[in-house]
Amino acid sequence: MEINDIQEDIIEEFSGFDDWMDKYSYLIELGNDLDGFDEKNRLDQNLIEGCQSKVWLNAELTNGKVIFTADSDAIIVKGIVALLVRVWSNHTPQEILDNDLYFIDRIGLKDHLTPTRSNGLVSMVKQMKLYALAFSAKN
Amino acid sequence: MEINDIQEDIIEEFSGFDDWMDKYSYLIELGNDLDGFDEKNRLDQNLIEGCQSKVWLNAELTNGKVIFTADSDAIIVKGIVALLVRVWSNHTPQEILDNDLYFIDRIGLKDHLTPTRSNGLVSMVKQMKLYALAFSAKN
Amino acid sequence: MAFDFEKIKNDFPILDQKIYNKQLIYFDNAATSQTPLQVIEAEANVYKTYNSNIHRGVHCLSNKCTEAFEDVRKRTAKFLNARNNFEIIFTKGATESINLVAFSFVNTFLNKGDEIIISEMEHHSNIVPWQLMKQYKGIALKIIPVNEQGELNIEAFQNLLSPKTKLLAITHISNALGTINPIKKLIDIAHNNGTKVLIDGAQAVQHIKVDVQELDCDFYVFSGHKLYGPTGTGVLFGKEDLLNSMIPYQGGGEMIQTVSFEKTTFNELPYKFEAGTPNYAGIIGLGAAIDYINEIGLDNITAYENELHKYAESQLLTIPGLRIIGTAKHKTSVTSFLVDNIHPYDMGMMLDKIGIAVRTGHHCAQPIMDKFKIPGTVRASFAFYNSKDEIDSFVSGVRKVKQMFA
Amino acid sequence: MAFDFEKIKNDFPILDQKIYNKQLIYFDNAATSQTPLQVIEAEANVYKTYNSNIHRGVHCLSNKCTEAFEDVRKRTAKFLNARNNFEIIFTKGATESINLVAFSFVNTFLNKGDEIIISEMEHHSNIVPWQLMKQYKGIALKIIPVNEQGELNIEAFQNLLSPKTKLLAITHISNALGTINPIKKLIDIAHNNGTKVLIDGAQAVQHIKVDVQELDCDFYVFSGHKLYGPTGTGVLFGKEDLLNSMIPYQGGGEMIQTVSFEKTTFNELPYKFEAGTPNYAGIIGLGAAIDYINEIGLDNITAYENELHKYAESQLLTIPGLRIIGTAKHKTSVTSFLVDNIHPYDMGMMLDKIGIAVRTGHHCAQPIMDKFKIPGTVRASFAFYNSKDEIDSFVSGVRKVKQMFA
Ligand SMILES: Cc1ncc(COP(=O)(O)O)c(C=O)c1O
Ligand SMILES: Cc1ncc(COP(=O)(O)O)c(C=O)c1O
Repeated sequence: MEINDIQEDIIEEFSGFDDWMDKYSYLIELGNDLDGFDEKNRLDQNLIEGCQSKVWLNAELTNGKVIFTADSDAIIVKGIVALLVRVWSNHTPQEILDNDLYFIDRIGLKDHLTPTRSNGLVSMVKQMKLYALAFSAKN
Repeated sequence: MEINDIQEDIIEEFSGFDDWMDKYSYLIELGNDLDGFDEKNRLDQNLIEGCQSKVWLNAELTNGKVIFTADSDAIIVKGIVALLVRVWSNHTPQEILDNDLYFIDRIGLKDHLTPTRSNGLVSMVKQMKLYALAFSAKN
Repeated sequence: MAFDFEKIKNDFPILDQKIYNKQLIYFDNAATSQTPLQVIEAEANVYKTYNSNIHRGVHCLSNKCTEAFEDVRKRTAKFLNARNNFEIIFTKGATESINLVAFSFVNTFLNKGDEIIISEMEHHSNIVPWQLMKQYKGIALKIIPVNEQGELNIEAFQNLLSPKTKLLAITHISNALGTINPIKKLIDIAHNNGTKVLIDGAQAVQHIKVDVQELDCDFYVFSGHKLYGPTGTGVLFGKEDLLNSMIPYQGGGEMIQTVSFEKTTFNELPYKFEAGTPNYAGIIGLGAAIDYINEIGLDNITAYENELHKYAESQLLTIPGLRIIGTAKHKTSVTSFLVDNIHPYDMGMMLDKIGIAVRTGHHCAQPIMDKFKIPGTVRASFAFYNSKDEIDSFVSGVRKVKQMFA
Repeated sequence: MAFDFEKIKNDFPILDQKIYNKQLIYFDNAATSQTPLQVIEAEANVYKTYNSNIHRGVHCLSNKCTEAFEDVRKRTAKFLNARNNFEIIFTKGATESINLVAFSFVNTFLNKGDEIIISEMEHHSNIVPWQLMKQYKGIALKIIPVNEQGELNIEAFQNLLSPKTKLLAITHISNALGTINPIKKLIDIAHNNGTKVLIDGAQAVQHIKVDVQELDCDFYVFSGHKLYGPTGTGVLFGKEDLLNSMIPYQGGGEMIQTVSFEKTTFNELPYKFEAGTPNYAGIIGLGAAIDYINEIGLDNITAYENELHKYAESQLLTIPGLRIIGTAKHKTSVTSFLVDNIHPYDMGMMLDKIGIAVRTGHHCAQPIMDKFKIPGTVRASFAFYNSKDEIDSFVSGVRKVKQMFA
């Protein structure tokens, strides 16, 4: 699936919620369901320390595609982390580099991705792009 | 004349002015008329340096009475200096120490004797009392 | 209750609003307190009627503004019961007040190897300035440990004292735990050792009466914005003889007597420590805040806030899995807590969505968080304009969030 | 005139008042400018609707307040044409901005014996901080002389430069004389010598367009209260690489990344230099001031003020015995003068009585007064809300006072 198709899917999924509670319940669910973060990757170099919460991010290039795995100690942050991984993981470095992340705004979670939030998410997005750049340079 | 009689005289004199200009013209006149400051007393130790204007104050004890002479580089300040000298000079140290200076308020010149004015007048009044204290201690 | 709650609510229009369609409940008072209309108007009134740069002006507005500003100094001195008005230095906040003392006191009185004592529960603003001086000046920093309840270990403090201990810098009330420290006792112990004392009152002056003469502290600092005053205002009280001996901090207009390239002489107190145009409009607002507090009565405030605080803790503790961080015997107005398996950030996020403003994280007190091995807490902090009803909504909010995470 | 004078007058209610029954004429703008309603309301609006301590808050008000504050940083960067938003550091005023650079730049880059150059026409705020560093750090201070007109001697400046000259700290526009210094030229000369440059823009940003990239200055400072903004606000622009290399100034909340008793790491720019809760309500007011200026257009302001200034000087010079202090070819908005045999204090006092607010004295620039062998001057300084009519009243006021002293 193309990246933007995934973004559209997510926007579609969130369009069904009419209040904050439903939306956050879903984020919590996504957070709880996110696994696949290998304990051996819980390294300092993979840690993005926000002032409020922590994010771990690991990236590998497999068959020309970037595989992101990630985790957070705060469950709502982890829910958003799950969405970011779902959107960008399993795509080529170039596809990631070219992509414009717009679903966050559209599902009303923009607040979580402002630089002043210091929950690690802004840095995570930056870091994902940097991985893509690094892998594309290698190719 | 008693100190407070002089204060009353001054209040009387000023009561005739109905506007600022008249009052200040009179102050300028008083300033211009003030002399008697001996050049040999224009010493650093007699200088009260306000941020805006300078005041020189000399005090001597003659026949048990304090003789103040003073000067200023700003004429309005000098006018007020003249009034202060007129009120307190030629009285005993004890009379000066016991006296409460109220004429300034009553003639509407209080503004000039606030600590923040830094024209040297507040320090001058303090200094006059200190001289009186020093002379009374000597006696 | 000795004061008029309805009137008070009207003085704080900000509190009467909806967040995501929910009535706002503001429990982030330890970060900043709200500002009554009286303060907002006092400050606006400066700009609307007599704004003019203070001191040294000969014209009418400048005199009026100077007098209003200097009058706040008198009222602040009275508020703290300082002996002299000129012992009150205006700064931009508690942090700057501490930095001023760190620089000027240390550079005047300390030599390499001399020691300063702080505690494990300090706010970063009472840690980092001393760490910087440690670096620049080679002084040593000693730390009073805190027990499981969040209380200072007084015995350990006594053991830290040495002939080299020149200063104890300690918080009156902990912003992260709510602990009220026995500062009178600490000051006496320190003074017996010839050690001067700075009290960080950023979390105290808004809650309890402070009398610097009775305490006999050498320095006392606080921030205006936590005392219902404007941002950008702060106070440093210092004893006359110390302030007189200390070298100046910042240089500039106001703090000098005469300037020449050969020789510059400094102004007398308090101006020596107030370089540059002060935040006079803000300080005049702070004066209105002090008047406001005086009118309600600090004793009334203390009594009412204690009641709120006790009620909040007792209600919160009915929630299974909730534990309060900081259980000192003497506490006030600040309640830090954690709920099993719920990250404080998640709790704060969700409470926000139901209109409740609390603070989460380390509260600029990382060392005490590290000590307790927690990433942070959820902190609810109360002011006299809060109510038991609000606490009820808050407690049921915490329950609701807990269920969502179950 | 390209702007709506009547509308502007309405924005400044303070100007519409009587002093001793005379219409106020406010010509003390170089000391502080008046504050338009838009600024007063922007600041009041913070307290009435979204006041909350900024950064790190997870709740709605805190986010709103943080965004409003950080947005002013962007608008300030744009106002000065800084390359990056994080090159804008908020301080409490120009004086603090200079003290920050004095401490952090000198302690990072200078060794004993290194030199800093200032000029004879500096404000005390750009003299004393360097004198303090001279004392603490053993650096040397060199002074660029000024000629009879009040212009810098550029040749003398070039001769002062040596391989040890690490910084030139100089005013953009003199507050005492009105001289506009050729700073682009000075910066180029300094840079050719490997010398960094700080520009004191306290008297410039409100009058002329400043572009820090075009100037290529290393630091640029100004005060909010002279730019129609609130007191207690100031700006330091610094180039990224310099700010990054420099050690921090004050320590406290906000300016750290992590704190422990073993190791504290500092935050990135701009926060590294913003210890403690900033004056965010004031800064949001400053943002409104910048918007206000942009709306009128700085070019329009410059043109109009130049006209006023020229008119004032030409009219004043019709008074016999009046001499203007500071007759540089490039001047703006500040007119300092003396009338034969009349002490500036007397002139100021009497003008006040007829409703005219001017400043008298040394204007915190004693060295240049000493140089000109005068006790001070009477200074009239103009803003865009002043008018030629007011200048006419002022000039006739000066005549009247002169007669009284005749
Ligand atoms: C105990 C304590 N000290 C110091 C400070 C610093 O105050 P400010 O940020 O207003 O300078 C705070 C504020 O959070 C505090 O709680
Ligand atoms: C040229 C100049 N520099 C610095 C300052 C100091 O500004 P502030 O007192 O706002 O810090 C002033 C203010 O008078 C000034 O005119």
